[in-house]
Amino acid sequence: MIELLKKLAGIDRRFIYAAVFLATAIPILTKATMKVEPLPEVRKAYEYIESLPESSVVMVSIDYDAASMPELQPMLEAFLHHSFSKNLRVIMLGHWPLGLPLGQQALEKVAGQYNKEYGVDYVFLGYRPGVAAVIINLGKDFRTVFSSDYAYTPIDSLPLMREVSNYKNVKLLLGLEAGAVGDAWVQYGYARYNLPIILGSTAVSTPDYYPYMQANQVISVIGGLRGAADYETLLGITGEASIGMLPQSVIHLVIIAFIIIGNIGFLVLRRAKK
Amino acid sequence: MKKEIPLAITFISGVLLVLALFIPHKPFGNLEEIFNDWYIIVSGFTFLLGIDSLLGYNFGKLKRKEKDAPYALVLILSFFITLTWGIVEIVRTPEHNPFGPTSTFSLYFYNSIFIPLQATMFAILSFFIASAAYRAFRAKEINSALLLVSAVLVMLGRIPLGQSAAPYVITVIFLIFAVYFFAESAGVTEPKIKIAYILVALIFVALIYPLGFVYFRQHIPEFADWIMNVPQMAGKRGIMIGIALGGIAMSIRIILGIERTYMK
Amino acid sequence: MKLIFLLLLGQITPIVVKAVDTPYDAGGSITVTWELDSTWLGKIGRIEIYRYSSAGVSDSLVETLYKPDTIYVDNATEDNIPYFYGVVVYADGEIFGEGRTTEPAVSSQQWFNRKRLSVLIILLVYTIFLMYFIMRARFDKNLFIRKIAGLEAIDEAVGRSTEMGRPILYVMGLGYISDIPTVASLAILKRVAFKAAEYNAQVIVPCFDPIVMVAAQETVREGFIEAGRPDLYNESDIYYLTSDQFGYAAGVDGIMVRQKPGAVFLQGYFFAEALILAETGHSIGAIQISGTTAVTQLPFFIASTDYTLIGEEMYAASAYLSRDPLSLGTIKGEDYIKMILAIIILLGALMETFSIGNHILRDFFSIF
Amino acid sequence: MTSIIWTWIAAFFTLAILSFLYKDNPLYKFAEHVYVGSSAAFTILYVWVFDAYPKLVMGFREKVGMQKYLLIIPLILSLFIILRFIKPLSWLSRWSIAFTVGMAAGLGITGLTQGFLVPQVQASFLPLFVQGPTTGQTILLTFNNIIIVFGTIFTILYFYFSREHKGLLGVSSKIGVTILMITFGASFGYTIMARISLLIQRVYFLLHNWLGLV
Repeated sequence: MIELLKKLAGIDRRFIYAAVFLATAIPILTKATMKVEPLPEVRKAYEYIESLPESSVVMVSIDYDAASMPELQPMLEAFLHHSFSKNLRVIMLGHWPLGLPLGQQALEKVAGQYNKEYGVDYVFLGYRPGVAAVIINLGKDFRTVFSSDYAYTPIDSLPLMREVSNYKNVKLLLGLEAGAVGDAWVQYGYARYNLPIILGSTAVSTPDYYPYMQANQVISVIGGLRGAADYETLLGITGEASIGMLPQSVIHLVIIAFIIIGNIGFLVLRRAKK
Repeated sequence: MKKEIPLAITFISGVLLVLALFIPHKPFGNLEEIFNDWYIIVSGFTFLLGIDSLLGYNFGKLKRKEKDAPYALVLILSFFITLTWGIVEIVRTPEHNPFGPTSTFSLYFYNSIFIPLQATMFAILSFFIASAAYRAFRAKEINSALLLVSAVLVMLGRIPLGQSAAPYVITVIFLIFAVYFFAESAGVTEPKIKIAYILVALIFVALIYPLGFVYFRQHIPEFADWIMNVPQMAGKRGIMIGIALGGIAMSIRIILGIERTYMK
Repeated sequence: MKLIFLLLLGQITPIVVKAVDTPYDAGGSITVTWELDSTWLGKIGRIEIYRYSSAGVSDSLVETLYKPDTIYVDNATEDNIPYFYGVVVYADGEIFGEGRTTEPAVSSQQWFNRKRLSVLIILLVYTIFLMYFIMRARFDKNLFIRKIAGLEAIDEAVGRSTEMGRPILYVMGLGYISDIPTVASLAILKRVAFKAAEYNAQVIVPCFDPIVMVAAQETVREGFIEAGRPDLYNESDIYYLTSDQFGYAAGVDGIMVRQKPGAVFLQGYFFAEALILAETGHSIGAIQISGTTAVTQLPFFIASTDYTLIGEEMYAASAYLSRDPLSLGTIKGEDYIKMILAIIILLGALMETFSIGNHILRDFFSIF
Repeated sequence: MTSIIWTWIAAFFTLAILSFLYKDNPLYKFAEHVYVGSSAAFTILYVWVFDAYPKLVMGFREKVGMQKYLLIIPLILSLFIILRFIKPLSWLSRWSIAFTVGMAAGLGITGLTQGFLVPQVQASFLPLFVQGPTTGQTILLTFNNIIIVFGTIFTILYFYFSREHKGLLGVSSKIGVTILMITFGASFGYTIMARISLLIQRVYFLLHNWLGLV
């Protein structure tokens, strides 16, 4: 018995790796989700989008890249599901050049599921350098920044864009933020043009954005994987984020279990040495 | 001369940037921006040195027919294929940008090779974080016990299942501590210390219910936030002030030419 | 002109508008302020700001605000030209209020940013302290520096690695040469190279940045020369890998598991790859000495490596290792400032507690 | 069809990297060398498209007067760096390095003072007694501020180098170490969640996009 307990202090790392892998894979395979009461700020964001009249124009900004994809991509997909199912029209652009292909992928995937037509129901503008300048100039006139979309189609040949001249025609901006672009959206988009903004952010940068919500400068902030899962719950879909919530909990508990086991072994070993 | 001129360059560029902080008047006002642009241009050119080194190293392996030679070839090939692919897309795409949405480079290379490699390498961290926690979080003495306990409590506070799991985790940890102190007391002859050990063990047992089942079951997320916002913040602030003082002193040593390992 | 005409009609509320040169800047900017009655707040639709350089020149719209702001910074002025400003407030599409400046505003550059006075004072005091102790160090050669465990262990790690017949791996992290921790890391690298040359051991330095690679090559060569073994120096042991964070981590992991270094040094600025490197280093059984000023990565180094230089300890390392009296002098100066700061923090807290001095200390330390 | 092939390629590289966890093997070695080689090329493309081209080429095209001619300085510094290839002139590369290091030192001083030192010290000026709405709140808020103020001071004193840690300094630096340990434990625990999100995403990719099991 004592010998067995001593062994607990030196478990092979591969055994730990296997446990972590299984703790991730099994909950995902079972597709089990956790009943979690959505955070009030996520509910507020959801209700704002719900309240938009049909065929309103909404805008989404891709301000992240592959490293923050696990948290923000599910948020983007949930937002697109929400928008297209309510027949809102979507304009996508972004400030992180390497993130745009990720945004485009999701846009085309979800638009395909709802049989939406490019140029009529959604538009992908792409990237232009200069964060603050882009945001300010869009508020004056979209055409000063984007004379054409990502594929060099003049934007006036796109039916959707013919109705959009500046932020006045846009009912919402969803900024998906892994860095500081969210500050620029608030400082220029909201402060100068009263653009209604919801920010979706990585767990790490969420605390930086909460003050904007408290000051009513943004409608709401959706934070991290938890926020994305809450949004999916409200939409009634089981996406990557909801599926991720159970493995999150399970792996944390598995790690705690290993810490405890290690200490049992360690303490037994230390007693035995004395 | 070979040494004096570089030292002078370091001194002048350093001092100018410090002055620029306090002088908005031209040409100081936008000096930081100008220097940054210069730095970006210079560092762009230094990649020639990098490529020379990387390819030279791997061509060397190939020439010497080392055991790893086939892999060196893989590296060289992937370098040139990627570079060529990117250049082709710079020329071909209307926006002259291989990372743009119409580029096959971003569509195939970036999405199906680069991202999986990068994201998986990043994801490996979750395995390593588990093995590091298992190995390093041992209650060797009071400080390492505190390290362990604060980590576990913050973990519990972060997850949705934390509140329901907290009472049991606390029970197990405290029972271990209690058993350990009981076992320790058996080996002690001095009656005062013996009683102290037993008392500590009893305190741990007594705390299980009020702390675990009453307080943490309800308040573990708040408690985790408290650890992050109060003691964690104090420690972090102390480290940062130290880093600032040390970094400024180091910078002054560099400007004055006292610290010059980088160019001997 | 339009404005004056409308004002003559007398249907609009006059607004007081003021324009001044934006203070402490590089010119080209004028700050315009105006007053809005609090009873209007709900009604205001937009505010238009006009600028006219002198009488006779027609006014031009410079900005439209869609919020009831009372300040606008015009960053597009030319210096030394007088400007006048007009502000028009619209409510429900109708002009509601209007006003213009009576005095011209001229933008200009300033020679000193007064808002940064406290930063200047703090820096000056600190520099004077350091200079004083550098001067003193010329005479007082026996400065005491407490033991720093991670640094004491360097020689031992190099020695043990050599005994096992294994190379030494030195990782400089993701910092560029323009990051101070990287320069600090070079100082430690020099000591490692010196010791390695004495023991006739190989030092491998895979690099993330080409300039850092060049600097590392120079440093290692210098270390070998100082140890009297320039013949052992091999430049191709210090090479460039890639400037992609995880590509670099993958490459260094490969080096670790294949070349099996006996000692691994992780010194410099690190991001998330820190733990990947440290855990792989542990799995091959190497002695690991880490050090970084990246606060977020310190916990992982503490958990996973044998010795860690925490933040400032890394900066002290170069002085500690070189034993150069001038460098040691700056450490002494740093310590005095540390003591003074501790007292200032306590003093500031007490002043806040008992509301003494009207936040004078807190205001001194505010930079905005 | 092409998309299926690319999904398989992505899955292959994912599994190849994961296989490293068991031990080093040819699959990992292959993926690692592909990664190092292609990412080196990737950074060069990135630097060209987003840094060098806009700053240098566009700079020469769009800037006027002094601004334009100033760009010759970084060009010369770049040339010096490349002179490392010519041994007799390689010492000139030190000039370029000297510039970047000088820049580091200058920015280090201003950045650290303004961004770290002054704001962090200022944030520590907290009242050591806070009147809350209830007695419990008063005790808690007061207790928090005391911990932050003294915790910061003791941690700073841990980094005191030029005196033996004995006596009063010994006690305070010991408390400093304790605070450091709590700090490290807490931020370790806090980070785990973000890391696991990454793993979940990879596993989801394998099970969903590749195998279609979920």
